[in-house]
Amino acid sequence: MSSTEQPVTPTNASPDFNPVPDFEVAPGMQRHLADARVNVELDTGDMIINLGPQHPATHGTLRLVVRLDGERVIAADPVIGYMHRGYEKLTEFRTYPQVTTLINRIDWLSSFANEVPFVHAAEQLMEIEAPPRAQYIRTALTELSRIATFLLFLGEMGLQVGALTPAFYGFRDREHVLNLIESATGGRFHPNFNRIGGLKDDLPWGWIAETRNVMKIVLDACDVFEDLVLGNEIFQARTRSVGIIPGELGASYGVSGSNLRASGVDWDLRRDGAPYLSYPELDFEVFTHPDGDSYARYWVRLQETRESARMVLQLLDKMPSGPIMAKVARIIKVPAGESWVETENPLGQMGYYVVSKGGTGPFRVKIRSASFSNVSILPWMLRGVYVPDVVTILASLYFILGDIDR
Amino acid sequence: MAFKLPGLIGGLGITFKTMLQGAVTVQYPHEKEQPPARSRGVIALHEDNCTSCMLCSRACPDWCIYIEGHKEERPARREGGRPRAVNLLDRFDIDYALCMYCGICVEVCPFDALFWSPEYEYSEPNIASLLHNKDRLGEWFHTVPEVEPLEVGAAPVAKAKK
Amino acid sequence: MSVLALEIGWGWMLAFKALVILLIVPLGALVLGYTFLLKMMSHMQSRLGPMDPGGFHGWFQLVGDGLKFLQKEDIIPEDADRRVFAFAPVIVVISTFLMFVVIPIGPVAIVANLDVGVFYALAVSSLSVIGVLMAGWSSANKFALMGALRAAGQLIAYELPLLLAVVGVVMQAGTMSLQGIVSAQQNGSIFGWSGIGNPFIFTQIIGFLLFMIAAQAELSQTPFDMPVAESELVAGYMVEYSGFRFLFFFIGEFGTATAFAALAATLFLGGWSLPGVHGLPAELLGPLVLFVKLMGVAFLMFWVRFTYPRLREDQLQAIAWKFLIPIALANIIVTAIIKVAF
Amino acid sequence: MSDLEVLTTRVTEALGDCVIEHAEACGNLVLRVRLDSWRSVAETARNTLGCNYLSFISGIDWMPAPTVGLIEGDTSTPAQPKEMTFGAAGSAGRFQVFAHVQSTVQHIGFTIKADVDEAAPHCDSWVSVYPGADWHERECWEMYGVVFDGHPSLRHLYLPAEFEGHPLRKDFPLLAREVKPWPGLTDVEPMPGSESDEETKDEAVEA
Repeated sequence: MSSTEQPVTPTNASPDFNPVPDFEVAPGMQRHLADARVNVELDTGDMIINLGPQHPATHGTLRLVVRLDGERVIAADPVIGYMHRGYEKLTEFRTYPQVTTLINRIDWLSSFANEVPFVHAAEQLMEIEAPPRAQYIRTALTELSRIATFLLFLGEMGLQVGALTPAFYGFRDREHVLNLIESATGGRFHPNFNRIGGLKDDLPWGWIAETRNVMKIVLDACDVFEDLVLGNEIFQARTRSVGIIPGELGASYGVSGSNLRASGVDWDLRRDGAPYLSYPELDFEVFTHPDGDSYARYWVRLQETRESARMVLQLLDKMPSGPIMAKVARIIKVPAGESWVETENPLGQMGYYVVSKGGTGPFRVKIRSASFSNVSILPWMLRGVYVPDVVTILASLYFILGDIDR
Repeated sequence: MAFKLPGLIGGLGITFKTMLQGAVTVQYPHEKEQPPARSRGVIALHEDNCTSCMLCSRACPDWCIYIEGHKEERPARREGGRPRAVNLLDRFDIDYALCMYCGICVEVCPFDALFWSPEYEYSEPNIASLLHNKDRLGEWFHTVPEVEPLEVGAAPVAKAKK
Repeated sequence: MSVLALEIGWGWMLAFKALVILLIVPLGALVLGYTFLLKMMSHMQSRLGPMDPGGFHGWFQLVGDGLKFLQKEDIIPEDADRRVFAFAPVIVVISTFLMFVVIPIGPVAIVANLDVGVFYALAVSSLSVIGVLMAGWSSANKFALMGALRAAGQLIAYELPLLLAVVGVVMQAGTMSLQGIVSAQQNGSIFGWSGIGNPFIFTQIIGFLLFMIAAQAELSQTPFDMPVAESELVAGYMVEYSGFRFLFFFIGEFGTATAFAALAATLFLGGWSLPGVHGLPAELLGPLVLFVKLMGVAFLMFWVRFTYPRLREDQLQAIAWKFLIPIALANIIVTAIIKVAF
Repeated sequence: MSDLEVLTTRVTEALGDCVIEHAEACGNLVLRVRLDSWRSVAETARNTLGCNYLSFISGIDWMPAPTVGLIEGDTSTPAQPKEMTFGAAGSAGRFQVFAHVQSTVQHIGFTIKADVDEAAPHCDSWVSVYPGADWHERECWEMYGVVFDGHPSLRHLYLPAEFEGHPLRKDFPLLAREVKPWPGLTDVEPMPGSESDEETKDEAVEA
């Protein structure tokens, strides 16, 4: 079924699989209460189990210390830091051009989108602006990296709830997008393509035509995922009303991006934030879903993938000609000052608070990464869910360990 | 019951269709993909152009380029001119175990001595072998592709660089 | 075989039969594993799977894997209950071997034509869960324990629909002997037309679907693979197993899949029989016919396995008790009414 | 009146005398508030100004790094001024905590800073106002040593429990830059662009 016409609220979601009692309790806690009554009689000892740091559901090195009663989670405590590389410290020992190399590795699935806010912050401090063509190319590549990230999510989520095949489709279709990014920037995962004041290079010959073709593939892939995963009743049973984030609570935890929009908060920095890149000139829709459950998060990301593909097509049509680099001194010195730039990255709000003291490198860079805050809501979300739901929730939150640990 | 057949049956249809379509993978050792010309595979050194000016080594965020050079007296170019001092390269090593493939060294080189090559087959069983010396780096030079044309609308290349 | 039996006597015959079964299980596991796990899944996922070992499409891959497993060090966790840990995979494999005892591959080619063949096969198949429980408990691993408990819960829920789904067939055939069920299908007719005999899949389509769903759960294949559940429990009860003990589990898994596919083919598709083929030709063609039917059924099983996501444990129980069992009961009642009416 | 000025008036009026100083930094409103009002500022920001979204809480150490730019001719580390200077909205001392709050409805946001004591940095916790402050404060505590009073469990977030020191303080050395000699130091060739540069290039082409 398509959720556009018939949004499912937590109380009427899939009654057969998740019997929801009538009385009002905090969302996500209904089953917990219902089971609690049974468990008074069948009291069993708790079991503490480590999900991670090596566990297939944690995308890397997230560790969840979970206290279980049977299959039900009583409390969960995420332990992070297994991949902490200290980028905030390292940036203080690097010059501005060197920093973009580092921040490529924060969220390695959408590296290009990581570079943009940092470069933008430096440009703000230097009071220069990249030429329009550079802005368009930046926007196109940002959206491409969003598509690449989300295509992987759309497949990966299937894998986490047990379907093997969608994951391969995700990788297969993402490959086309990565090829595009590689042919333009030279790096599949770590483009390092942004320069302060513009871009390293212009696009190679034939790139625009190739991108048009790939966008068709992407749109087809979205249809496949809609039929294969989203439309699958088992998938719906596994994700509906699992891991509900109430919008207001999510916001106060700092949950952002698609996760927050899936909770009905209509907030997209591309549209609502300080104008950046070419987004003000684009015509696009922001998708929200009222449920806030795992299904809603999948749905929102699926729609956003489609929307991003449409945005890339728009950008290609409007692509202006001209230079791609503003006039910048060869040795970059950024005047003293502070700058805060936030962008809507695939995973959520990515922000850099750059403090400069006028040198060739930043004095302090506060990296506000999306996954860090997205994951910080886990202890709240995981209370009272079943072990399989833990996996569903982790998958649907969609975090990158590099983005949590920095 | 929540089971409506279309979703489940539709999924089966997709996998069946894919099964008949054939694979998209490349059987690696038998066939190889050609990476795009811009692909940052390995750094090639054109030794004749290098003046051991240390710029790349200094710009490297990882400190993975090691250069040593010495000056040598050469006879004057013109009759009666003073003898010149020429920088000769003794050592030019890139430690690919440390390299982050950012390309800053290639960009910063003022004498066109460093190039990117899309070659990627140089994995080693021993981490120390990833330190490529100047001869090894020089071998990559013949794999450096031609500069490819730019997309419509690109500004004419104003910079003389590359 | 019947010709042979006259010449070589009873004792040798038994040995021969035992040898056949000993071969059939690993061979079945190999063939199913290669065809479906390696090749069909790969192609469904837009890739080719192993291509090099053995030359032709990597046919040797699984044999090579098996040999590799045999060479590996036998690792038993320190805290494990060693004897139980070592014995568990054997039980799983034994249950698979025992299932083949009653599956006929020709008019005479059957190890033991029991009068309660169906009952025996299904009863023996559930033995494997004891092995799984032993494996999970003795591993001294929480993931394994959870996987084993899930497997036990799943078995209890799905043994019933599995049996009930077969009852319709048994009623229609009037016998619980698998040989009897096959000949009932071979010699039956659909509304007087006996061109293809009377495979019970037509009259017992509901029973067939129920049997396939329940078999999927018995085999802990997706969408009911919670005991293994890679993304949750890593590998469930198998998590501590490696080397040849893991090989046993692998053979058990795919051997049981072969057995269930053969059972389904026998119960619903007429087994080894081709309509109108009797005597020696049937004896010779039988194994081949059964193999083709078995592969067809297995294709269905694995197709579902590679397409669907996994259900949750409580959802699985809900499906079994609220959905499959009532339908199975209704199916029995309808079959009974029709049987009496006609 | 620009949007930023409207926001500035609104915020400063709502916060009243909690604000010591406010400044604009690249289109972003930066406020310095009194340390004792740190909690109440958050409450006002959330309840009165409608900033329901917590972007981050972090700290900053204004001391110039003693290890940066020490070696003469070393361009590997970026040049920094040697004396302590402060950023937007000023600071009273070495350490500051700063946070960014936003509204998902009105699409506004601003940065709040507060000066904390250098010897024993203390600060009120925001966890009761923004539950998401939990991890940010744990991070800030381990990186800067700022103790957040009222935090439910101030323990290490990234680093192992027995870790000593506060890595993001400027006097904490970056070992990676100290144990290995800088490979760029071995030669002293003139830099391109300097007077002898052209000559060098000439020779290079010929060589």
